[in-house]
Amino acid sequence: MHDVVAFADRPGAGSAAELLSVANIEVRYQGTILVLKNVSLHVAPGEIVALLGSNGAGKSTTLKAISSLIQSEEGRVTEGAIRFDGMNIENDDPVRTVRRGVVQVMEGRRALEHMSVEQNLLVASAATRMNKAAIRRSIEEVYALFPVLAEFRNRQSGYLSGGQQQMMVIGRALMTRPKLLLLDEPSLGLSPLLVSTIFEAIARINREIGTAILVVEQNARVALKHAHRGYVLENGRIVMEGTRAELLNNEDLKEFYLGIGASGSAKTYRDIKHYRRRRRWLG
Amino acid sequence: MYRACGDFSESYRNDMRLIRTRWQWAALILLAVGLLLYPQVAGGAWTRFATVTGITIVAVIGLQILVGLSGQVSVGQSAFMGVGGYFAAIAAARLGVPFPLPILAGAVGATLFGMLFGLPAARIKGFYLALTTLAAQFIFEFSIVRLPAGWFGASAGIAMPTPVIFGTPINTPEGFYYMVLPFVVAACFAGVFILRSRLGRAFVAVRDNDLAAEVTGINVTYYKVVSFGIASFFAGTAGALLAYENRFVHFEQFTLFESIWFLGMLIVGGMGSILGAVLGAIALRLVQELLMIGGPVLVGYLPGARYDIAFPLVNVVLGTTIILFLIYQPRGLAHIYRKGERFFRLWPFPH
Amino acid sequence: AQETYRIVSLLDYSGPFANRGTPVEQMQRLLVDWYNETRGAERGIVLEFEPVDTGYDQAKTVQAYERAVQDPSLIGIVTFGSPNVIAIQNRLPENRIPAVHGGPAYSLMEPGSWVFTPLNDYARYYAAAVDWKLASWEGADPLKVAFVTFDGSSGRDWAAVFQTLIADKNAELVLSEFISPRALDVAVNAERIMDEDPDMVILATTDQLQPLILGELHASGFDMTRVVNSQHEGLALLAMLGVAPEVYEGTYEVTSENYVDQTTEAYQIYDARKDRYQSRWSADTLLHFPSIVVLLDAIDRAAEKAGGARIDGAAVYAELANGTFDGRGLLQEIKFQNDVDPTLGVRSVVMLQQRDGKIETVSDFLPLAE
Amino acid sequence: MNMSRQTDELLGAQVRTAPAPVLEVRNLELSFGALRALDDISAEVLPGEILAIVGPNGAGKSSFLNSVNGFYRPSRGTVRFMGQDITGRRASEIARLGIARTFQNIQLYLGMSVLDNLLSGRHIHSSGGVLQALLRPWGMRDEIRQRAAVEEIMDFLELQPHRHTPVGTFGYGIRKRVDLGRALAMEPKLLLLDEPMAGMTMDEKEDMVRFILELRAQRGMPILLVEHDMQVISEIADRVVVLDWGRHVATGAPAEVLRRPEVVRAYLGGE
Amino acid sequence: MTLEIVLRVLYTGVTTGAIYAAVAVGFNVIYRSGRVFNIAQGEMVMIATFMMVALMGAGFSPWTALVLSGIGMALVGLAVERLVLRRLVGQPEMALFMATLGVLLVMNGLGHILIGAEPQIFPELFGRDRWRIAGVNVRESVLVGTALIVALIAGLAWFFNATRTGLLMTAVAESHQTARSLGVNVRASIAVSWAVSGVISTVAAAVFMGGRMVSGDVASIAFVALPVVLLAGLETIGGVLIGGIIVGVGQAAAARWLDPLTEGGASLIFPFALMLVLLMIRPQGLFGWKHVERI
Ligand SMILES: Nc1ncnc2c1ncn2[C@@H]1O[C@H](COP(=O)(O)OP(=O)(O)OP(=O)(O)O)[C@@H](O)[C@H]1O
Ligand SMILES: Nc1ncnc2c1ncn2[C@@H]1O[C@H](COP(=O)(O)OP(=O)(O)OP(=O)(O)O)[C@@H](O)[C@H]1O
Ligand SMILES: [Mg+2]
Ligand SMILES: [Mg+2]
Repeated sequence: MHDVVAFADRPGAGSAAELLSVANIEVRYQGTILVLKNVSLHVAPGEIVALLGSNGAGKSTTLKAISSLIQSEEGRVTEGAIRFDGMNIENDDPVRTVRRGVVQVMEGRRALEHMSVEQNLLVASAATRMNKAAIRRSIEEVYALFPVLAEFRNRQSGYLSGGQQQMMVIGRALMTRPKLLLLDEPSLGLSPLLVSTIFEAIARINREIGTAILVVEQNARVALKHAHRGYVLENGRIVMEGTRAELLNNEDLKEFYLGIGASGSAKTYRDIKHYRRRRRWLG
Repeated sequence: MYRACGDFSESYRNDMRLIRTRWQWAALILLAVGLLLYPQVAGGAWTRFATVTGITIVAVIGLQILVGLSGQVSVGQSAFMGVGGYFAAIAAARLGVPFPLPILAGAVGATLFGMLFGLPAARIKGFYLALTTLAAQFIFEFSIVRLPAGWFGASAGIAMPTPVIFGTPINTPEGFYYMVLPFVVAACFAGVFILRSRLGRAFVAVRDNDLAAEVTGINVTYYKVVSFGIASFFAGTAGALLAYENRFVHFEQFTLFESIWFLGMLIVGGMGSILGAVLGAIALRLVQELLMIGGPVLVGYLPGARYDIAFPLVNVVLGTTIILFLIYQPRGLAHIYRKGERFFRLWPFPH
Repeated sequence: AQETYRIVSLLDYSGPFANRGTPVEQMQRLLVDWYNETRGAERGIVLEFEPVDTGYDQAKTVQAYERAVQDPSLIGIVTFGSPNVIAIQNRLPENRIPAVHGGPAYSLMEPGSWVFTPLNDYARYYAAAVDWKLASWEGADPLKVAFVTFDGSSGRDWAAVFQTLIADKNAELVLSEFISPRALDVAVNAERIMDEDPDMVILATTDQLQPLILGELHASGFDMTRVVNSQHEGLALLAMLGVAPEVYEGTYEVTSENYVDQTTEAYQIYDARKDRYQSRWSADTLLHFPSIVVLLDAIDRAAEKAGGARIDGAAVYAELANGTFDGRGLLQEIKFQNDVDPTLGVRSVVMLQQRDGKIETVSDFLPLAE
Repeated sequence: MNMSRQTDELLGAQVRTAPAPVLEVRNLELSFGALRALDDISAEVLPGEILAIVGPNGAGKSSFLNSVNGFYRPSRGTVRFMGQDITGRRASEIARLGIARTFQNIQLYLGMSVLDNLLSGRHIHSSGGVLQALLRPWGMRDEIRQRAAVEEIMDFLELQPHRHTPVGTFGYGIRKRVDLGRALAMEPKLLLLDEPMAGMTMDEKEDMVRFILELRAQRGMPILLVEHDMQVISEIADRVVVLDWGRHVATGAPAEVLRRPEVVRAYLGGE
Repeated sequence: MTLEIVLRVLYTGVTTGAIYAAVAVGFNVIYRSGRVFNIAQGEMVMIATFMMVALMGAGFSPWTALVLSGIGMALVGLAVERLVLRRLVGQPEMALFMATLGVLLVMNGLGHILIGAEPQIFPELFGRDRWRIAGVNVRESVLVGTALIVALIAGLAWFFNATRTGLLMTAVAESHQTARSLGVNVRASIAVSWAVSGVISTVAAAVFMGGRMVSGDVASIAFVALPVVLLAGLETIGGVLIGGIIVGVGQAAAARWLDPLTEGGASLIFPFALMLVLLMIRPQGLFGWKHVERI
């Protein structure tokens, strides 16, 4: 199942230097709970990679393993290696990881709710050691990307709407000047209009700043619309990987993630009463 | 919680039973006999030690229901105990009510006082609430001293009459031991029953997630107030017993420090378990007693050391114990006990 | 043959009066050692002295007491604060062990008590001070008295008794002021005192409050010769509490202890041994001087009567109940009457005054009210 | 309540043509400081109906649910449930009357097992305070009854394999199901679901849809559903209420309402 | 006459309120960073007191002693953080609170061991003059001390709200995990807060103790200051000054007008009563953070 996929979609990507490579990692919580088994993935510079998978598959854990944020939940990478920009970063200090250029936007829109929008952005500039003017410029860039934020810059962030908060936390992550942005379910609980807004912004970030992005997303349709490649994680293992085109044509993926029935037409929920769960890749 | 394999429960009824194996029965009977014979072998001071520890257990079980079960931290338990002591003293000394009714009076009086301090729980949460119970301590002292001397004896306190049970006056350490023991046993059972009842589940629900509790029909305010009430009922009972045992009530007996100790007992014993409350109370009282006895001896061996080093050491040791438990055994003695029990029950075939 | 007995001292190494624990213990040790070296040696008696912490706490006291009475050689107890007395006064007769209390007497001491109190009720001291002042009072109006104490059980006890004692005197109690022991600032209390313009201010507070209130009164230009300090925070202690001498220059102390007089046997005993102990000749330790000396005297007399046979607590009790004592000259004569009123210890007090930085005796012995 | 049921029966014929609403909300108004979260909102849920509420983030959907079940106290308007005015009552009281709900950011007892979480939903169907607790040996029968009810729900929601596992170790999907299970354990007469399918993959959504449809088919349970997935809404909702900025935009059949230009502009966007 | 009384009440209220605020801000600085309610704050004040007394006893000048024990207390704070609280990272807030109860007991015991038997008076570090201004007895040491506290708290408020480091520490106060994910060094932040709190307790001790008897009971200042902490709110810095002044003035007024009616004690209860009433209206205190609960 682990096909070697050529990056047909991406001109020039080829086997050029990889930005991030996760090689056969195993992750455990509290020393015992094994969550990821032999997971490998990679992200090339300037690439958007989607990580799909059902609930509890270990997607968030994967991201947190890369950013080392699992440490605060007593998690550790117990096998394998994570290399970023040629350095090993597994089980590193999360603060140092941010300095290296890997930043994670955690699921659930973690606004620093008693601080204003602008203060939220300022906090994130801490890791960069930028000077005042550079910080100012970064902030203006974020405002340019998300004009709503400029409007609410002095508003207490806890009272923003969900969509605005999502924009803020993405903008905040950009303040650390990342080379790799890890996004965990950016569309969670957002209205359809906002989901597309957010993903368009993600695409713009990738296009205009050149930031590589690894995004975990349940909404496979939107994710695959923007991603160059993708992985599917089930039960702590990578069960599928491929380019956008390959994934979009995969029968399993179509059925379980895109909601396209075997007949090729869109499935409807009305006729799933007698539906039985089945997952070919687990069989 | 931990059941040996092969010991399947056949039905829900079995699943919910408190005592499951013959060994547990045997151990229980052994414990009962031991408790009954204890004063015969212990001598006066250790018998009294057991009595006071028993009274402490009653108060700490109450606090366990409030803190461990309902999640409302209180530093007022000692004051609630004081209220119980005073109400019992008024009933016994002023109104001449015979034993054991003054104990009920103490418990009820403390319950009312405690529920009063549970009321702010409707709005105030977390540390804010925990520290408002501090006010209970100050208000208790303030009121006792300032109300007319004819009520609570003001600054002089109230002397307790000797309790008479079936015509026998109780005035020896042994007598008090046997007087207090049934209350301690009853408190343990009551604690376990409450823990496993609908009420107990509601408390835990309130502790773990008050939004969820409210939406499933649990009136969070009501249950918070009730748990304050229950905790103070236990405290009041303990206070009344202590009044009899000390033969005197005086507000200076019920200090903030005592409340802090009670919380320490919960930590060392284990949060949320009645066994934990019992073990924690015994452990800390024992440490205190041993240091009081051993401290001066120790000082004797240290050249140049003075007595005033020996006694504050109790607090140092206690504080250290609490911290060590929090770091290395946050689930307390109860957890250690259960692990040990499991080991021995399965021995020699641990799987 | 040598007989060994045990004396237990219940005192505070922790709690609010922790700072007094060691000096008191040291003074008690000094006296027990003095006894063992002198008359004890003659009679073949060795007294073991065991101090125990009770932390100003009844429950702790009871437990310490129960431990103490396990030892059959226990023949007497000395106590330190009111919680000690409260905790053990009902238990002593059952165990047939007498106790001698170091502090002042309180109204909560019950007739028939086995606790003997060489000092008297402080309220009577203050009333005696009022009498002394009245003796030279020439004002047309009654003497205006302000009573200032701390907000605690002892303070309230004194205030209540004091009020009844001066009711029929040519004096008017214009103010009873209770100050919280935790008060950060006593300016308002000092103001209230001065607002009443009293002819006499009785200050009976705590080690913490006394310096503050004296300082505040002095700073406001109050006539300090109207101030009478309690024996508890006596003139000799004030210096140690760090009060500048000019602040309390002219103030008085009403005391039952003749501590200025360095010719008493009590002082001689102390003076000869003071280098070996960490104690001092000052209000806090002297408070507990008579109790241990009275107990030692009673033990000695009981042993003398027994003529070499072993004695017990009851024998010591009999001596305490029937004999007379004087704390080796530190106090005037004491004849306990516990059956009638256990608060009656010493029967007279004396007025001292701070003059030019020195303490002087300014009155004869004044009798205390019954 | 009895009264209204009687009148319902008397008016049987009429009821069939225009059934009395289970929930009737009139002119609801709710403010947080200067912010008007709900502005004159009216809606009703008919027996056996799935009514969906949609709208952009911050439109006031959750606030609406919170006002119905008593977490928020509306400043104006009335909420009537089965003919009874429940405006401004305590949430726990409303729960007792038969309104259960789930939360958009799941509220569970994370330390407890699935079984205990569901059992907590049985609170209103059991009785007993301090005294019963102390007389425990005689209260066992009730406990057994509660267990039986809960086991049934676990079967229905396919939670049996997880019964003794603490909820805290589960991912989103199972938690949402446990949350639903707890609501069902209350045997409600009206179910409020706040974004029950957020953060789920297509195939987990299918499970959830299946449960909802079966609930309706088997028990005729009226459901008030807040959800952002338009496919789900258009396929299972009987009617849709659209909110925007606390204001009512439209009500009607999903196929019709979701095509209206103002809804598309404010909410759906051109996909 | 009445104006004079009002002035006196204000003077007493503001100066005692400042001391409360100084103790209270020690609680808040720690709470903000680590979500730890350090109930042993009073014991920190006590240890600071003894450190200064010991240093002055060893012949250091008062100001040197102040600076040295400021450093010493920062180390004590760091030690507590390092030895106890760092090992409890991730535990529920109540467990951390209980741990500080343990710290309280340990420090209380050590304090009593350190006190020694001699009663000692703590010198008035900030001048010994006394003036009578508009009928109010004013002490130089109190005035300077109050000014020092106001400056300290104002400085802290500025630090937390306007400087970059302060902003980072505020972020830590909001959420450890979020702050960490943005590259903020959470551990360092918490450690700094403990050190700062140690310094604060030194200043509080120096001002509070001036002219007072040194004893183990000093620690109880924390319990008296608690109403200020809760009234102002656990997360505020500058707010404690306002809270302190409200409580201080209220208490002084109670001492002036209520105490005679209750034979004292009303002024002791007053802060608690005020706190209870206020919390019933505003459960997060005057300036505390209100969690935005989106259900
Ligand atoms: N702190 C933790 N301790 C123990 N187990 C954990 C912890 N965090 C996650 N897990 C377990 O690890 C597994 C993977 O969790 P993870 O959060 O990575 O899943 P996910 O794919 O992101 O799911 P979701 O879509 O629900 O966010 C789950 O089974 C979960 O129960
Ligand atoms: N407890 C609260 N305090 C202050 N404002 C609140 C509170 N709850 C909701 N709001 C505000 O009310 C408005 C409506 O919020 P609500 O949560 O009802 O929206 P929603 O439609 O459920 O949005 P979403 O789809 O993001 O869940 C928002 O602007 C929100 O910020
Ligand atoms: Mg996840
Ligand atoms: Mg919502």
